[in-house]
Amino acid sequence: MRSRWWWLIAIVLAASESQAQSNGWNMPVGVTDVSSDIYGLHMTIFWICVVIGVVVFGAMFYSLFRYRHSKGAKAAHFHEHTSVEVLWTAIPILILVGMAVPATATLKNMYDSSNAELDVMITGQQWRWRYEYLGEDVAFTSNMSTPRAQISGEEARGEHYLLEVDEPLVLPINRKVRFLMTSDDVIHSWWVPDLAVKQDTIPGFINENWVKINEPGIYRGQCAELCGIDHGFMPVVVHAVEEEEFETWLAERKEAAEQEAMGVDREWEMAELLERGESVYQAICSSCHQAEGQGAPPAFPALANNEQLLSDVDWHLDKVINGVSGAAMPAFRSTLNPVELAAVVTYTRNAWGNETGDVVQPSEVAELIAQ
Amino acid sequence: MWSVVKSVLAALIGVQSNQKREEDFSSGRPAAYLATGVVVTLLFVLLLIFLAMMAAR
Amino acid sequence: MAPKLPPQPPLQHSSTAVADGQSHGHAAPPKGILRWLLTTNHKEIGSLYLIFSLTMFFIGGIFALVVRAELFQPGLQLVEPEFFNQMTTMHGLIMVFAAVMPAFTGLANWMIPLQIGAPDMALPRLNNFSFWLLPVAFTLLLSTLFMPGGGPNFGWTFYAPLSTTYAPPSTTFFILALHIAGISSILGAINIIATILNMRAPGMRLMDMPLFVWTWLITAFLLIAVMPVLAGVITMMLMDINFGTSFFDAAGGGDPVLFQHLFWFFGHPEVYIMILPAFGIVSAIIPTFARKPLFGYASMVYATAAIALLSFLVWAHHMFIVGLPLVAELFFMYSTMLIAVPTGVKVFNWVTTLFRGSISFESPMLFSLAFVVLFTIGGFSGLMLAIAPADFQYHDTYFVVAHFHYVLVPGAIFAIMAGVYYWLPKWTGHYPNERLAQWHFWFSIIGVNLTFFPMHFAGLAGMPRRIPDYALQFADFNLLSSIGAFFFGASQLLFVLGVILCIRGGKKAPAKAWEGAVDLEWTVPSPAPLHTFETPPVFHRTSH
Amino acid sequence: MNSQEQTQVGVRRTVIRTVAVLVGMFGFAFALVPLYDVFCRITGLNGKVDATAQSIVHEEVDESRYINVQFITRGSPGLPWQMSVEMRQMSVHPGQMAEVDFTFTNNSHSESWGRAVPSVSPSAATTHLRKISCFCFQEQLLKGEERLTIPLVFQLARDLPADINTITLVYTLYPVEHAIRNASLNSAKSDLENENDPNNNLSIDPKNNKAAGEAI
Repeated sequence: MRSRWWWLIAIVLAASESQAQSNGWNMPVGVTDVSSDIYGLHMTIFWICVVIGVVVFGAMFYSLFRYRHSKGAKAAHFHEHTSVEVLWTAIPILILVGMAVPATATLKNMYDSSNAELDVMITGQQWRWRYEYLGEDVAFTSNMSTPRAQISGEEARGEHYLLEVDEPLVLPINRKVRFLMTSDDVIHSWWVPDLAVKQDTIPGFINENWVKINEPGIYRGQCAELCGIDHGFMPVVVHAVEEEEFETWLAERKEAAEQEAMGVDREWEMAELLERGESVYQAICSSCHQAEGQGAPPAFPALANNEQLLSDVDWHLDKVINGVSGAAMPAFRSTLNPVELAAVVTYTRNAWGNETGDVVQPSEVAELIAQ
Repeated sequence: MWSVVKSVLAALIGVQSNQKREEDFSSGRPAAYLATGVVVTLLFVLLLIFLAMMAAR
Repeated sequence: MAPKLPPQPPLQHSSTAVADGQSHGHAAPPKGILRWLLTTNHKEIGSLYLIFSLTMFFIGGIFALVVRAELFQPGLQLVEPEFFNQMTTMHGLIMVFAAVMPAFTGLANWMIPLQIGAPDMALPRLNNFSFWLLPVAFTLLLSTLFMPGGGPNFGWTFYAPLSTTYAPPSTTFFILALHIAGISSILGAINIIATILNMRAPGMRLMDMPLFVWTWLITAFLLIAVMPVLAGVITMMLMDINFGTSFFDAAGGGDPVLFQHLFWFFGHPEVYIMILPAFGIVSAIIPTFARKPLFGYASMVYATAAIALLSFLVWAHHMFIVGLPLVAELFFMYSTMLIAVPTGVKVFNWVTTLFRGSISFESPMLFSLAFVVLFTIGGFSGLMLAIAPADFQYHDTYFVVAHFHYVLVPGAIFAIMAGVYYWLPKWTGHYPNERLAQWHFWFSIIGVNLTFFPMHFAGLAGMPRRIPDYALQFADFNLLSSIGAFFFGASQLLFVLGVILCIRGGKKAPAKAWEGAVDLEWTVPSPAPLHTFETPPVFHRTSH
Repeated sequence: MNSQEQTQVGVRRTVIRTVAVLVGMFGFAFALVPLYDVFCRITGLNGKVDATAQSIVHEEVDESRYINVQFITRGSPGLPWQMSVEMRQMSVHPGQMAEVDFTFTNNSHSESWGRAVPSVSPSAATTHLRKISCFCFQEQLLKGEERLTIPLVFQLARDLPADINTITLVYTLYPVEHAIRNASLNSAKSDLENENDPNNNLSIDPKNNKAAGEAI
């Protein structure tokens, strides 16, 4: 009975092997040389296991069937046979050596991140990814864009439910890209199955990995290391594009960053700030402080009707910009730009029954950050 | 001495005949086996480290 | 030690002196609850351990069902992510420290003195103490769920800094509970080692001991070696949280990766602590129902020792993606792959024991055979996980969840159940209802595979572990797993029913309850009287 | 009863031995912390850098190789400081001594303690990086709105593995908790002595240091 499981997977996986991309049953072949090497190792060791399984379970079920007590089988009394034992020790060792050789070669290749053409710094934050194109002045944060209403079931779920972000990481194909990975708070793990890159991001330490994508496309993954409440809602989306398209994109991003910086200098209307602030709040703050600012004490204090917050705008700004040491509140000084910071603070001070009427201008925030 | 080493190696891979085991357990020198075991384990670890370093070059 | 006997094949014992307990001037035990609180009798303490373990198995099981219910379909329906994380954490902690480990200790308490012909454990009062620490520890641990901020929510591996800087306030109690549970395991291990080394029946040498005793002896040494390391790790956590040290905090010059090294230096041998006694149980049952001596007894002992030794050299295979240097990755990959060799030897030995036997399929045998097959499948996925480059894809996915549940549920837990069905006649004097036990077996085997087999696919397809909600392509696998989990959970009620019925009555069992059974426990009457082997039996090694 | 007494003696001996092992293993767990540190420093595991100044080794500059050295600075919650670096990357030859200025700014109005924790990637390069002078060797005090520029002086060893051509140095600023500082009285004291003129202690003139290196 039980040995048929093996035939089942064998058939299923044989079927899956004929397709290049993951069909949702097996490890994806992926779109890098490393990922297809890993897929090859995976399938080799899998088939080795299947063969061993067939032999061992075959012998076992043959014995179970052939030597049934109910059919009057008489037990033999042998209980050792040194040469057989030596043989079945030696054969597995040979198989293992055979496996270790290609595995070692692949691993060495994965560890060689030299001669990269582009460096991207990936920073894990509860619960989003920050990407910086080193030396290019382009940096942004990537948040899950699946609406909370889809999670709670109030809205129909989209095709890429939980695997979609507001700003994907854009990478050129055919270029070796080096990732430098670290974290601002707890350990996260950046994973995209199609790229076969999974690496822990560790606070205070830097890890390296690299990728050279062969085909343009959109590749999705998730945080793989438990990192707190929203661990399940921290997707990674990589948009791999042709090299020229990447250059165009990069230039646009640089320009947009300058535009945004200019917005800092003008006077903003309260309504504008409230609108911007609400979207920032829902994307960034609501996972801890909750959608209605009610919080989840004691870990996550309420913002609605929080007296200390409402009475002291400087204190409020300081906490948002600089974070709270030793608590879950991160510093948003580098994650959000001055416009976003001003907007979210203004929104918080004027939502859910908080009626201070305070308006914080982006220019004030910019001054606080720069000083 | 050689028989001690052989027994320890046999233990390492987990194959031993009853007869040989009887000899070992009646030799009355558990310390010799323990010491050899420790040495063989250390050698084994060093061998693995050596292999890993060679492979990593 | 015993005088030297001429070399002869083992495993045929007879006992001349079987004490009939009750009459030997023991003070009447206290009545009611005090009797159980104060008992120093290995059989009663063994029963306490087993009852405690079964209770915790159901509590941990309910936590698992909360998890599976939430994962039944995409979206958040039943619980918040915060509570979900507490459930996964508690499920792991309870199952490891309160269900599997105490179950094995309970079996050891009951069976080791009976199998080596000792009147009791070497340190009976300590035995009582180490049991009663457990309810204290786990009441404390479970109470953290009701504390402000909730219970531990950082996974049973409690990686820093999620479990230190970012942990809920109840973490201090979690650490305390783990300390108490750890002390209990350590005391239990000391007791077992002292018993096995000093209290064997005259004539029984180490290499004459049944494999359950052998595997437990090695397990106890593992416990002595690694539980203090766990104690050290959680003490460092405690200091980081409450006394401003920074062992694991980069801000103060510490290193979060150090936590993982220390944890897995404990954690990997811990995994073997949960499986070695299972090897022992299965190695007793398979020869009994194949009516043929165990193939390669000496090899089995040596392989167990080899596995135990190797378990100290492989810890970083849990950390292949934390950014270890290449040399370290290679070292831990090679050493991990080597574990397949002694483990394979064990499986081959069991299969060869069946070959040309005379096999019958009572419930203990069914569970043991399922153990061999399904544990081996767990071993195969373990071998796949050992390949470091491939582990970059497997790591922290449901493939890993499938792997360790295959070695722990149809591995450790099936072996425990096999042991319970095997020894129930000895404990109660009645055979368990075989028809009920068979239903339990078939339901369990369907439930286990339905629950855990689809997890392989979910993991390979890219589903990370410990997430409360998942992308739509994982929906079918999770649906199957959830149905399987509830089916498996419900079918365990048959086990409880079977045990209760067996205690209350059933077909009377003779001293030697199974035709092919050979060890010393089958020489005392069924049910085993409260006091046995007060005069040590003389252990004979007769040839076939 | 003789055999029973014998058993009791045996049990006691076993218990004493196992308890000794227990105590040893508990101690071993704590011993692993410094051992791990030493191990990391020897092997460069984890990019952990030696937190003490090394002296320069006078060796011939290998002008055939250019190594790209990147500098990345990061802030952290709870410390209102900004850290910036004069240049994001520089090219150096193995054996060459290089210097780069880092600027620390305290944006708040009150003084606070901070510390820059270094990490190097790839980790294989760690043991080949000699830091002659670094702000990361100790905690620093910045008064409200104070700005401080401190150089990092370093040298790459000539035996840097051939396959390494880019080295990334990352510094993460962390606040120093006063509780920790008070616990380590000695270091606190020496820090206090330097309070008035951190420059004096921290920015060692590379030339002096070079001389010291030669003397050794």
